[in-house]
Amino acid sequence: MTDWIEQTEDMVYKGRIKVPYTWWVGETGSHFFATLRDEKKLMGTFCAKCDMVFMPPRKNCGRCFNQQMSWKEVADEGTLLTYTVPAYEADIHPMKPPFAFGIIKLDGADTGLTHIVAGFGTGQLKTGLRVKAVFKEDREGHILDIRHFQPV
Amino acid sequence: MGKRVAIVGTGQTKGSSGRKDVNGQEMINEAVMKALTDAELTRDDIDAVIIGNMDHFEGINYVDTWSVDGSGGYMKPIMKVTTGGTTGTTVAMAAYYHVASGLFDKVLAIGWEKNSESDTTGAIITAFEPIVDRPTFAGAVGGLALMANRYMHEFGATQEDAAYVAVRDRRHALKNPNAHLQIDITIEDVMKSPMIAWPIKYLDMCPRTDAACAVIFASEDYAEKICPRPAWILGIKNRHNFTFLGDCALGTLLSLEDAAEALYPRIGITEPLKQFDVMELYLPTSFAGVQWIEALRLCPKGGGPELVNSGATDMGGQCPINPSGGVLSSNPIGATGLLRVAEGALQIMGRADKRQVPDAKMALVSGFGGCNWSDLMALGAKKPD
Amino acid sequence: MEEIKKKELLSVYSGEAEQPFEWSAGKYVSRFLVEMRDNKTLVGSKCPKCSKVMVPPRRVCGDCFVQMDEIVKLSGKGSLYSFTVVNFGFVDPDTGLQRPVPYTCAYITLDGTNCTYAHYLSETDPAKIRIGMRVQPLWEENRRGHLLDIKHFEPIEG
Amino acid sequence: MDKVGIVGVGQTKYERRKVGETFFDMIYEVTVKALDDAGLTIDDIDNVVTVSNDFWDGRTISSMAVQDACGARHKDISTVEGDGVYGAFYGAMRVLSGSFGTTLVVAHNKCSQSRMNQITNAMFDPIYTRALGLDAVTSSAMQARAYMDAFGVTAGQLAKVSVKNHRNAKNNPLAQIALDLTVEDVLKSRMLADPLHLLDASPITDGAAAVIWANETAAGKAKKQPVWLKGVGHMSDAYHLGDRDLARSPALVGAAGKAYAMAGIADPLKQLDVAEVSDVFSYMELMWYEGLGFCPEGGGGGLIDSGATEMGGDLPVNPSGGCLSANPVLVAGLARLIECVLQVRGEADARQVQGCSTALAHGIDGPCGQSHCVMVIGK
Repeated sequence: MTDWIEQTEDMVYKGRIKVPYTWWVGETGSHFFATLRDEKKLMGTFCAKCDMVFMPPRKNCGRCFNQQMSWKEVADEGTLLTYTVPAYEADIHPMKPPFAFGIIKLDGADTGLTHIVAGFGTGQLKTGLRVKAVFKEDREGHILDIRHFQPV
Repeated sequence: MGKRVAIVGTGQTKGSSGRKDVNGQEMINEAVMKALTDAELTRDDIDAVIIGNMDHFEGINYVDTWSVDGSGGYMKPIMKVTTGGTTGTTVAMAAYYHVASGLFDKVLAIGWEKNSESDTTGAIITAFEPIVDRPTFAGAVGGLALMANRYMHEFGATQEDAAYVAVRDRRHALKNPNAHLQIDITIEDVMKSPMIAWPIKYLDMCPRTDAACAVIFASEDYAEKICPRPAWILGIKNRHNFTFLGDCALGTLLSLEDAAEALYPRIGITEPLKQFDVMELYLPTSFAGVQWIEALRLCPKGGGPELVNSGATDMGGQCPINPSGGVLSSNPIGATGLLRVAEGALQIMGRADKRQVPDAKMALVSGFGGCNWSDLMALGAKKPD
Repeated sequence: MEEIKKKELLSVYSGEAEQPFEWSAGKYVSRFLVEMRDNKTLVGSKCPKCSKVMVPPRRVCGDCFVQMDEIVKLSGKGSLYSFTVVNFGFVDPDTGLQRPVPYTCAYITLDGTNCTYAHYLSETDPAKIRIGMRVQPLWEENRRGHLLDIKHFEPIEG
Repeated sequence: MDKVGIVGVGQTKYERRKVGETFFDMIYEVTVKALDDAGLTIDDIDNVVTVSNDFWDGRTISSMAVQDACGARHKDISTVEGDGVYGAFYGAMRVLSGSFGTTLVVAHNKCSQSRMNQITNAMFDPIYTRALGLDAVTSSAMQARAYMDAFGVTAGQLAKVSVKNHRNAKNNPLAQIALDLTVEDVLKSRMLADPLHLLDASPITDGAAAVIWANETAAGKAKKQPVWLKGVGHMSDAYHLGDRDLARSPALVGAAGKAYAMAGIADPLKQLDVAEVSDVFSYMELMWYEGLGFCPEGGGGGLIDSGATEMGGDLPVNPSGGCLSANPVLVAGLARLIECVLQVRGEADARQVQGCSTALAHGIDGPCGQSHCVMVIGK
């Protein structure tokens, strides 16, 4: 009775989920992106209770739920906490190799910012490397207004 | 045996067609802070966090881990549960079982959605089987229209019968400051509104809403210490029957009938209309408001229009339905079920302000979603035996 | 939070991003699609316990929790169980584009089955559509093993 | 805590691509297997918890695909979107609540149907991180680098995990990739994202799994001796990668601490007989050794060098072959738990750890093991 199961060809449906998303950045994030776009400055938020400057900024402190965060500008330069160089290409990558992903502790911040590192020489990448933001010319209020970080 | 469980605090953001001023985590945090304030607790008091939404409305995978800055889940147990439209009630049920298991005493349940961030119907269609169900399906509006049409065919109900519910729930919403839609409309307004999917007109349908809701559940060891009049969970049941849309009969909401039949005997309900003081039901269309109350045995099959038109379900009636204004006034999908639970709890706790049903002692709340699935939860002022 | 000087509210847009999938139909829906493509025939699966015939065919009877081994060929004709005429615009997630409206989404009880089957109906004027009316499929000439190998269902006499 | 135990388990074979099967087909297979294993029928199942992920499945209510396949009609049911260990935990809670005598927990995934890069990219915040293009591989590579730099762990030590687990898989007929490898083979395999090589990473896998929990009364009806839940804990770290110390796993320390306190475990290396931990990438197993207290912080490399976690060592880790030999995401956690059940029952055949009476299953959620769930089960 189940012979037909063996005999039936396996059909595969090639489809997709293509739904457009508009993510609202919110007042806090909008201030960060507008300042990045207009002044090439990176704004973190400071929790006085935890004595921590968060980058990217938070409206509330996720650790103590302090709702009274204050703005604090952090440097566009910092220290590489970790990194990796992808050895494969993928549609999701914003640029062609060679480039690295890195987590950068900007001077004045207590948390690391995840971003792209490029413009490095062979063997140059290492934890602790000093890197600096390279800004795009035409900035639109987006995380990739920082084109990438590169060694100082 | 398990612990008895009560709701001791609730928080919700005001419904909006687009919360551009906050991102998702920030909106979640607003609701959480309100719930903590309501319960006079802090983040430190919370033993576990449960959160849910529908992934493809905001396009975020692993919402439980993504949301910890807002939810308070940092260095705490977190879990994501999700079942579509029933997500909010699913979250509440998960919070109940967390506490009832005896493993957690104070648990925070969160439901949220920012429907402004995508195309709601497009995203809902992805819930269905991609090869056979998706090509012709028109999302929740389409599915609910099919059900409304079949119901009218089987029982002779009219569009005007349904319109009464559209008017009733919107009128109730006028007294709920958190309701998204605050509109005073007439049956004529509903009948004249644009036909979006026959027989559903614009004003027969719920809105798309951005909002979050948070509810705190506590064990019997803590509930009365936290809250002077906690809302005890008397019983919960759910039925998520069916995988394909075409398997569901549409003249009645079978899953709700099934859930009610399972729930009522467990908590001594024989005459639901009399025994419950208030109901807060997941009614996403006006037609659901006449049809689905039949599945809850508030009236005989086909008797929905008569019961609703009698005024028995209005504020001041025998058993007011949807004092909050219901889903027809706010529909942040992942939060919608939890908002029903929160409203039921507010009524029992006596915290429903201008929309308070006097001396509400027993409340029934429901969730709806998926493949015409149903969730039920009964809340009461009296601690269960 | 301290006062923010710019009250501009920004957003991030996903653009043309999409997620591709290769969904397996499984043996049951594969048979369903192949029969449509090769034989212009709709098939269902029959439960050995309760004898219900379900379409699309699937491996398990939900009521009985037993495997359904028998495939049943259907005439394709059926009766309209319910319908809606869709007027509002929305994005079809399979294309990323607006799905053309109006269209009629019909749930049809195919003869010999115990459930309903969703497809398009040719008529889009609700006044001309009647629940219970008889319908049959209009097959496409070029078929590829897809639900839309049937262009739509259309009303028939009797 | 009242007693709750596992009385039935079922798994599919784990394969690169089950082209002829749907989620529904796989869930039916494992449900029937778990029922047969327990000697129960679907009527003995009081409620169901399903585990699935909307992104991987390409369905925003992914659980809708499997209701009838797991016999859930006319039963209470819910869905956990997370690793299978969390789903199993929720299933156990529902029994402990007193509402149900039994819970069936099922999980499915067909990772072959979607693109891993895009699916895992979607776990990153769309405002600040997603556009950078990170996925599970590159984010984990950054964690591996941070871990190695912090404690001087070497690529060769990472490779030893791959060698061990792929070898263990040879004794597991359900595993997808069973290989005899050398450390050199791993280090010579294609670089994915430094320091992670292809053989440091788990494969793309299709599969499903099921377990049945029962309370003491309901367990009496089952043909298998229950394997009891002894302790359980879960906890999440911060979300943004830069908020965390990626070289350490404080959330795992917290989750394990809770599970151990419940189970009365003071010295896990001695008191546990088997551990099945989430080795989605080789380095993770070493990091989790530390978080689970099998060794001091920074001692993961030394522990693998000592051979203690090999078959025949003090505490064999991943006798099943782990995620490195089959990684149907989400299902993986349930597979870890099922291996523990088989080990405690003495049913693990060629990979049986002699005298196993207590075992630990572990699962992770979110980027770089942000959230952990630890479960201790035993006789």
